[in-house]
Amino acid sequence: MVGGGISGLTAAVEAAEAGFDVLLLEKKPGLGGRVAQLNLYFPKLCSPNCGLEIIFKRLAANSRFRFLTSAEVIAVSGGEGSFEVVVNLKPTFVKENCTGCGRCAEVCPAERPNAFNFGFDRTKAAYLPHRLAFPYRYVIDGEACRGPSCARCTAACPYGAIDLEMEARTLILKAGSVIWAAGWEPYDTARLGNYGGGRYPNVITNMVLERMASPGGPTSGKILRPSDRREPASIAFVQCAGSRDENHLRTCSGVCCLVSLKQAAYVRECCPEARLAMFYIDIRARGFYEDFYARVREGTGIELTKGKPGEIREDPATGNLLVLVENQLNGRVLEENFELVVLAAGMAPSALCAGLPASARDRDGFVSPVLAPGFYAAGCATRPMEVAPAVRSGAAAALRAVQWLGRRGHGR
Amino acid sequence: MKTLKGAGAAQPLLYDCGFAREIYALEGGAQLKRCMQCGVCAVSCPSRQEMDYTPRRLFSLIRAGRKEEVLDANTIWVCTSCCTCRVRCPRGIDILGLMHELQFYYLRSWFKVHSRASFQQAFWQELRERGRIGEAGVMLRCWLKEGGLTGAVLKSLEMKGTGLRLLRRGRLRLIPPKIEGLTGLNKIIDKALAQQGYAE
Amino acid sequence: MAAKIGVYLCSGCGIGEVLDPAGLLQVAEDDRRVALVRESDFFCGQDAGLIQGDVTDRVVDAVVLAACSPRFYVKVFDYGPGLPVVRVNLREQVAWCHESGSEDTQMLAEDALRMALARAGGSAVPEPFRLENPSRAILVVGGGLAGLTAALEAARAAYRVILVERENSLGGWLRNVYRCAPLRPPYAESAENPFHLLSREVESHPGIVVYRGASIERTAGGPGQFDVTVRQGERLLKERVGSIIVATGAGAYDPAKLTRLKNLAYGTSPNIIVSSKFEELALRGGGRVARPSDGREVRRAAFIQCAGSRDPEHLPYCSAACCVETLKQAQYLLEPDPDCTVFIYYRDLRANGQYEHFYKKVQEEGAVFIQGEVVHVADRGGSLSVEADDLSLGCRSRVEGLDLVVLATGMIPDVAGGGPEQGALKLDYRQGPELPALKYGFPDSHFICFPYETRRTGIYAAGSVREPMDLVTTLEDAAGAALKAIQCVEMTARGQAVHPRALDVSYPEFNMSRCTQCKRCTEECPFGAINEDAGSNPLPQITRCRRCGTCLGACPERIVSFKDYSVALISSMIKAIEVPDGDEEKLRVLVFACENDAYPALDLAGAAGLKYNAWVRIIPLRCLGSLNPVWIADAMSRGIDGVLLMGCRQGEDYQCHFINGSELARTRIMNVSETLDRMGLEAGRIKMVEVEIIDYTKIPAILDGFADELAALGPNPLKGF
Amino acid sequence: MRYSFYPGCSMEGTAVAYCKSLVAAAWALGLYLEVIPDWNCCGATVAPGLAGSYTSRVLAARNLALAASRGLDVLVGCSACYLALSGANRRFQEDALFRIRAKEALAEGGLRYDGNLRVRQVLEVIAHDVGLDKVRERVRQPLTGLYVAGYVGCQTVRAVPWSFDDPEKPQFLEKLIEALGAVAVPFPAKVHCCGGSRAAAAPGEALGYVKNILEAAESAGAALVITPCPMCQFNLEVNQLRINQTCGGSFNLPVLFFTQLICVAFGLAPAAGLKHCLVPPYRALSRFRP
Repeated sequence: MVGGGISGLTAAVEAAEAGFDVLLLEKKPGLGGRVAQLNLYFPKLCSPNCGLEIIFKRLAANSRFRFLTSAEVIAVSGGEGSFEVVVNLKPTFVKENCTGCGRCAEVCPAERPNAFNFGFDRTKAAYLPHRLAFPYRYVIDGEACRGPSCARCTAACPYGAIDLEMEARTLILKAGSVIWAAGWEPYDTARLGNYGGGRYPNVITNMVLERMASPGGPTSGKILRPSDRREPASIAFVQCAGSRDENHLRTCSGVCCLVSLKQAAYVRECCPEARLAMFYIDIRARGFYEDFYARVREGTGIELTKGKPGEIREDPATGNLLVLVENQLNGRVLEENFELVVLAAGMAPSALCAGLPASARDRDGFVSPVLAPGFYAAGCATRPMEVAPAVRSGAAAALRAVQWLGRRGHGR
Repeated sequence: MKTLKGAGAAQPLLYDCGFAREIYALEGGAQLKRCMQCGVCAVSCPSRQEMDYTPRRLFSLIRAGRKEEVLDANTIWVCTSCCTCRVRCPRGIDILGLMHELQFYYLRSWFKVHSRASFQQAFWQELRERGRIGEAGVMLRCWLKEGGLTGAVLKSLEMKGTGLRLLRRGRLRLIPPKIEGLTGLNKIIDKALAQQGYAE
Repeated sequence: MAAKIGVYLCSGCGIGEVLDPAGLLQVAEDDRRVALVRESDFFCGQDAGLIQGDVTDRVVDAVVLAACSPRFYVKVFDYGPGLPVVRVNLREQVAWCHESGSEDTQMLAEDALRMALARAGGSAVPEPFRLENPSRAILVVGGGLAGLTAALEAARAAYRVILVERENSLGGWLRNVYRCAPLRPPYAESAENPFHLLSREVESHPGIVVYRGASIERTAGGPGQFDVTVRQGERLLKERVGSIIVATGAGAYDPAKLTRLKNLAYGTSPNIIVSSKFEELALRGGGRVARPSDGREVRRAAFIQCAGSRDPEHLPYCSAACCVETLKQAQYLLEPDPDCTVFIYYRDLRANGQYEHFYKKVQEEGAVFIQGEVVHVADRGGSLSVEADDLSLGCRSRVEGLDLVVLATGMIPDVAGGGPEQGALKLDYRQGPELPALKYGFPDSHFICFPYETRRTGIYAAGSVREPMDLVTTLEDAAGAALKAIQCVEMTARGQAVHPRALDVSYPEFNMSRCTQCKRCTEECPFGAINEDAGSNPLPQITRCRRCGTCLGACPERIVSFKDYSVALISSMIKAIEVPDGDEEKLRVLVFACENDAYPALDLAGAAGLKYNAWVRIIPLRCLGSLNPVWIADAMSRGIDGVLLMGCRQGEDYQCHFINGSELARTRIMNVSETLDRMGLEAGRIKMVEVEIIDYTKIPAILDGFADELAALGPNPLKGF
Repeated sequence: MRYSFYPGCSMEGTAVAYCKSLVAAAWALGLYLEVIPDWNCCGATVAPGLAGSYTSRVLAARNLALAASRGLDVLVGCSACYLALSGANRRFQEDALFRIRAKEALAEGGLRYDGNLRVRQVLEVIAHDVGLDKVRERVRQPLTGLYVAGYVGCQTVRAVPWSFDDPEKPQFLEKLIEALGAVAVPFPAKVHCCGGSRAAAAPGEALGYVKNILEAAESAGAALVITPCPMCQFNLEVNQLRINQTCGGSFNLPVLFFTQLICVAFGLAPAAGLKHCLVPPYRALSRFRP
């Protein structure tokens, strides 16, 4: 299993419970992937941690499941029944016998921007990936750490779990089949110059808003404008920020409409007076999500405007943003002022790994669910999707991966 | 912003795809089919305040076959060729190219000179006659077209200051040279025009 | 029952700095079941061998480990099936969230240890429930795209599959479909209908038995031993299977009801048709579409989206696939003849994901997309017209001279094949013959995180029977369901529970001699695991059981017990709590915490260093649905001042992994409150809150708030009795 | 490094200073330019409306055909020319049908082109082929303390988006200003349209565009404006005077080609063609003249 996000975890847990040995490789120091960063799921407005907790619980008890974190796959070779996977283990400077007591972070003098919160706050160089981290184990950021000359953490750790001399290692693993679930990256909105992405502090992405709204996030769940840490009186959600765009992501990301509606719903809870507006081309609330759309539309008083904003301008004095958009209903060009703009940044496929031939990718950078006999892909690596289909895609890939083993009587 | 004829009135606007097909057949015209009416172009245009219809609206009118409204609108003439719409169009439509193509369509099918086109026509004449453009020559031709001889004289007088300044600073060549291969160039142009099914 | 308990006191991760180990040691030594006590600050690492050694040497037959939360180091402290391990959560729920060195904190830790000892002492070792000859075969109901795919995928993993299809030939909906929307990258070209190939592969697969023209007469038993009676014509066939995939697909919205949408004029002209009819025409004409009235080839057509969908009067939901299906149908006309004129009226064009490419392709082929609401459709002498409030033009618009108008109708669930009333499974279950529905007749599940888990164990829904879905999604959905079915037969064969208590081998046992036939267990089981005999005696079907313990909570006679989870066991834990006498101003609050959400939330509060009062005593429950009201009575009579229930969110967006645990608990405590009232105790001593994991920041407010409420009520008058 | 050079018509007229300074600056940076012999007008953004985009592209392609045999990249200074030539070239390379037809048309004039050349903008060449380090090295007269607004205009960065810079928020010109030792003032109007050829067709209507840009440059504290586009330079400079005349403005903001500024910084002021300026830049540049 390459990737410890929701589809990878699902594939792992389902295959392990079906009786097959699973080894999961995750590039980051913790499992959970992108969903671990989310505040709430749509349409139930429930926390992703509820589902993750059950998955972790099932995996923690399952002797057929093993995993490596900070492990990046650099090559996959061989074929069904005899794959060889080359894995690069990045040094985390903390050994597996870390108990998660946190002494290292208490004494650590160095800091790093917290990538989990998109740099909106800082952690010590020795840090827990996040509150619900699985494994519950500290890691040390090699770039921020002052190295063996400091070593305060080594002295503080009662368990001898810190090894500042740890080096990268390369492993070669054998597998009967491989599932590729490398997931997605939020589209880099700095490329959306006309929206001021990456330039105007109060133009943020939907993922940043998720972190902000999360009780464990950088603002402890408060929605605050980055420029002045003030609660915004008006928020605009700009859809298709990079999606459905020949110049950026050619595909629709499938989820952003619902993400924005969801965000409108929870923002309404904490900012009851704020003006909420959403600018869109089509509201793609397919299936039963239509109910959710109707509920949010009626329950939040969000102003829905059909029209893709052409430009967002900042008033440098106030940090407020002028959104320029043609309202398709009356053809008028609106120039509306907002205190915060949330760009619904689309889903870009994760960066190419050496393990996968470039030819495996389609024009959008996604891969086919069946790459070769024994080599399958799942989740957002195959196409943009929300959590539920990613879970199903994970289960589907797990089935394909165990077919060869099943025919040989494994798992009984 | 113009209001549509018939808009809000009892008579609904009737779709007629013939005109759209003519436009689709223009060079690059088929791109217009891809428009998903998002309106980015409308906001991005620096001339949007002067436009009768935004490009988005214009395209929907073309699709509906509203030839008269489309060609009457100033939209295609106030385009500054700034490329902003083209860079931003999420469907990758060369909107700027379409505007030029619509100008071309207008001039060749309407058989009349649009007052807004005199500059273009002057430019083209100069190009055909010399192979290169001299700013002074083009402007003079343009003014001649717009206002006849008197107009041209008046306009030149009005612009005298600028012109003299430019001349003084060595930035105005009154009689630019002809290129050597002018005949060849014109042959190429004639052929290309013929290929487009259009001869001057 | 354990007689030689080993107690392992960890002082690591700050525990040793907060608590006095002597006190804990004393508690352990006071318990005569304790065989030995060991201390370390590193049982999870360096000293892990100590416990293992004691276990191997059979010095202990149960382990009580007072260290971190049971959520960690599960595998490190796993000594095999015969040896119970009870964890005392001293790290997250004591040391990290209470004052260091305080008397209250120490009392809390000691009570926690006492409760754990009671638990370890009262637990027996569960023996897995193994069927004698479990079936590993998989039944697939429905031979459409989802059913065929599921059958084939399961068979490829070497599982025997029985496929039952109502019609005489396979293919389902796709049999009447000409071509399919794109199935693979670049998602711009329509695909050949895959059903011919699939059905041929299914029919020729040696591992798949296909019953065509057949339906299910009765499904009895449970996972590993479903006894299915299949009717094929006059023949009745018996099959035993291990698990079931329901893939009966969806049907089209009833066109007759469309006639109520007057503006669409359905039924007034033969040339105003629904999309399935259009598909039939295309199939019959090999791609050429002839109009029904006169057989003339269609050259101008309009497609109208959301005919009945996204309409509170008809189908409030969106049917997910129609927009893309319409794109495909427009192509039928445009591809062979680019001069055809096609108008597509839509509200939001829902070509999600990579279908955006297909949308663009059909645009390029010349379809005219009109966003807006259709005002009316009319047929004047064979020439149709459509009038709409046209959003892109900003006014009313009209299209005339159309040959055909196609209405894109939505999907409705087709659980039965012939409509929901007919039934597909005919389950011989006390709680009804079909999969319980959540909304709109589609089967209920945790559709975000655990979409396959229906409310009937071992029966998995796949494809558009569960929700409207497109073909690409269906293909994956079916493969995933096949894995779940395989997993279920394997886990059942091992005697393990399936999701969410996967791997659990305990199961409920019924002491039938004391049963009063009150039927509460059979009614309340969320998974329909308990049938009844003619005399209303419960007939538990263990392989259907998810081990939530709802039956245990429901039974007033306390006849339901798991080996390691029973009414008596939890009661003994409650009794292990030392309640100070009434004159001391120390409240005691008993917290029943759902182990899935509330318990981790309490852990997180500790990990975040949040502080709350040390009067709480926490007992995790498998589910609040397993709460037996007796425990509340026990607590009250012990002098405990209040009981707090922490459970999951209820209602339409419920989060309970066992469907309705919190709801059941709420009903039960309402009944208890009346009893309390009679006893002269305030109803306010019992409270229920909904807590999600992420609500951990609210934990102190909840617990301290409840303590304040109790303080206002004064001490439990029963204290000291 | 050698390039075929396409000057374009303005470089013979209103933008003569661009031509002079470009050649001098290029030479100093080791770029050797060979003017395409007998080049013709590219058609700019005007010919397409009159003769159709197809004909217009063919006529632009004549220049590429003239340069084809040398196989060198075609360097273009004028943004409108760059738009026209790169557009025509792209068609040659990507559109088979266009290529066949256009070759036919070119053959009428005895010419042939297969799409083998690259069309390059001067700034792009400086960014990719030269590099700012080399520019920095070559500076003899650092423009310390000179506040410059880098007006990029439209077509330079938008003709071929992302070829060397972000089409929405270009940075390169500012980096170049800094490389010359000057201060690039924050200039939000740097990609706002100057009105383009509308300034010629309908002069009155175009004044507004220019006014906003000039005001933005002034309020940013710029002592002068530089641009890579002849049309922008012309509009900004000439209309500045017209605004002063007709609307009572008091703008006095020199508008130079960026190559002129390079020449000054390189100590090649005589070659910068400053004498062609209508708004004299001498006061702003007085400190930097040898």
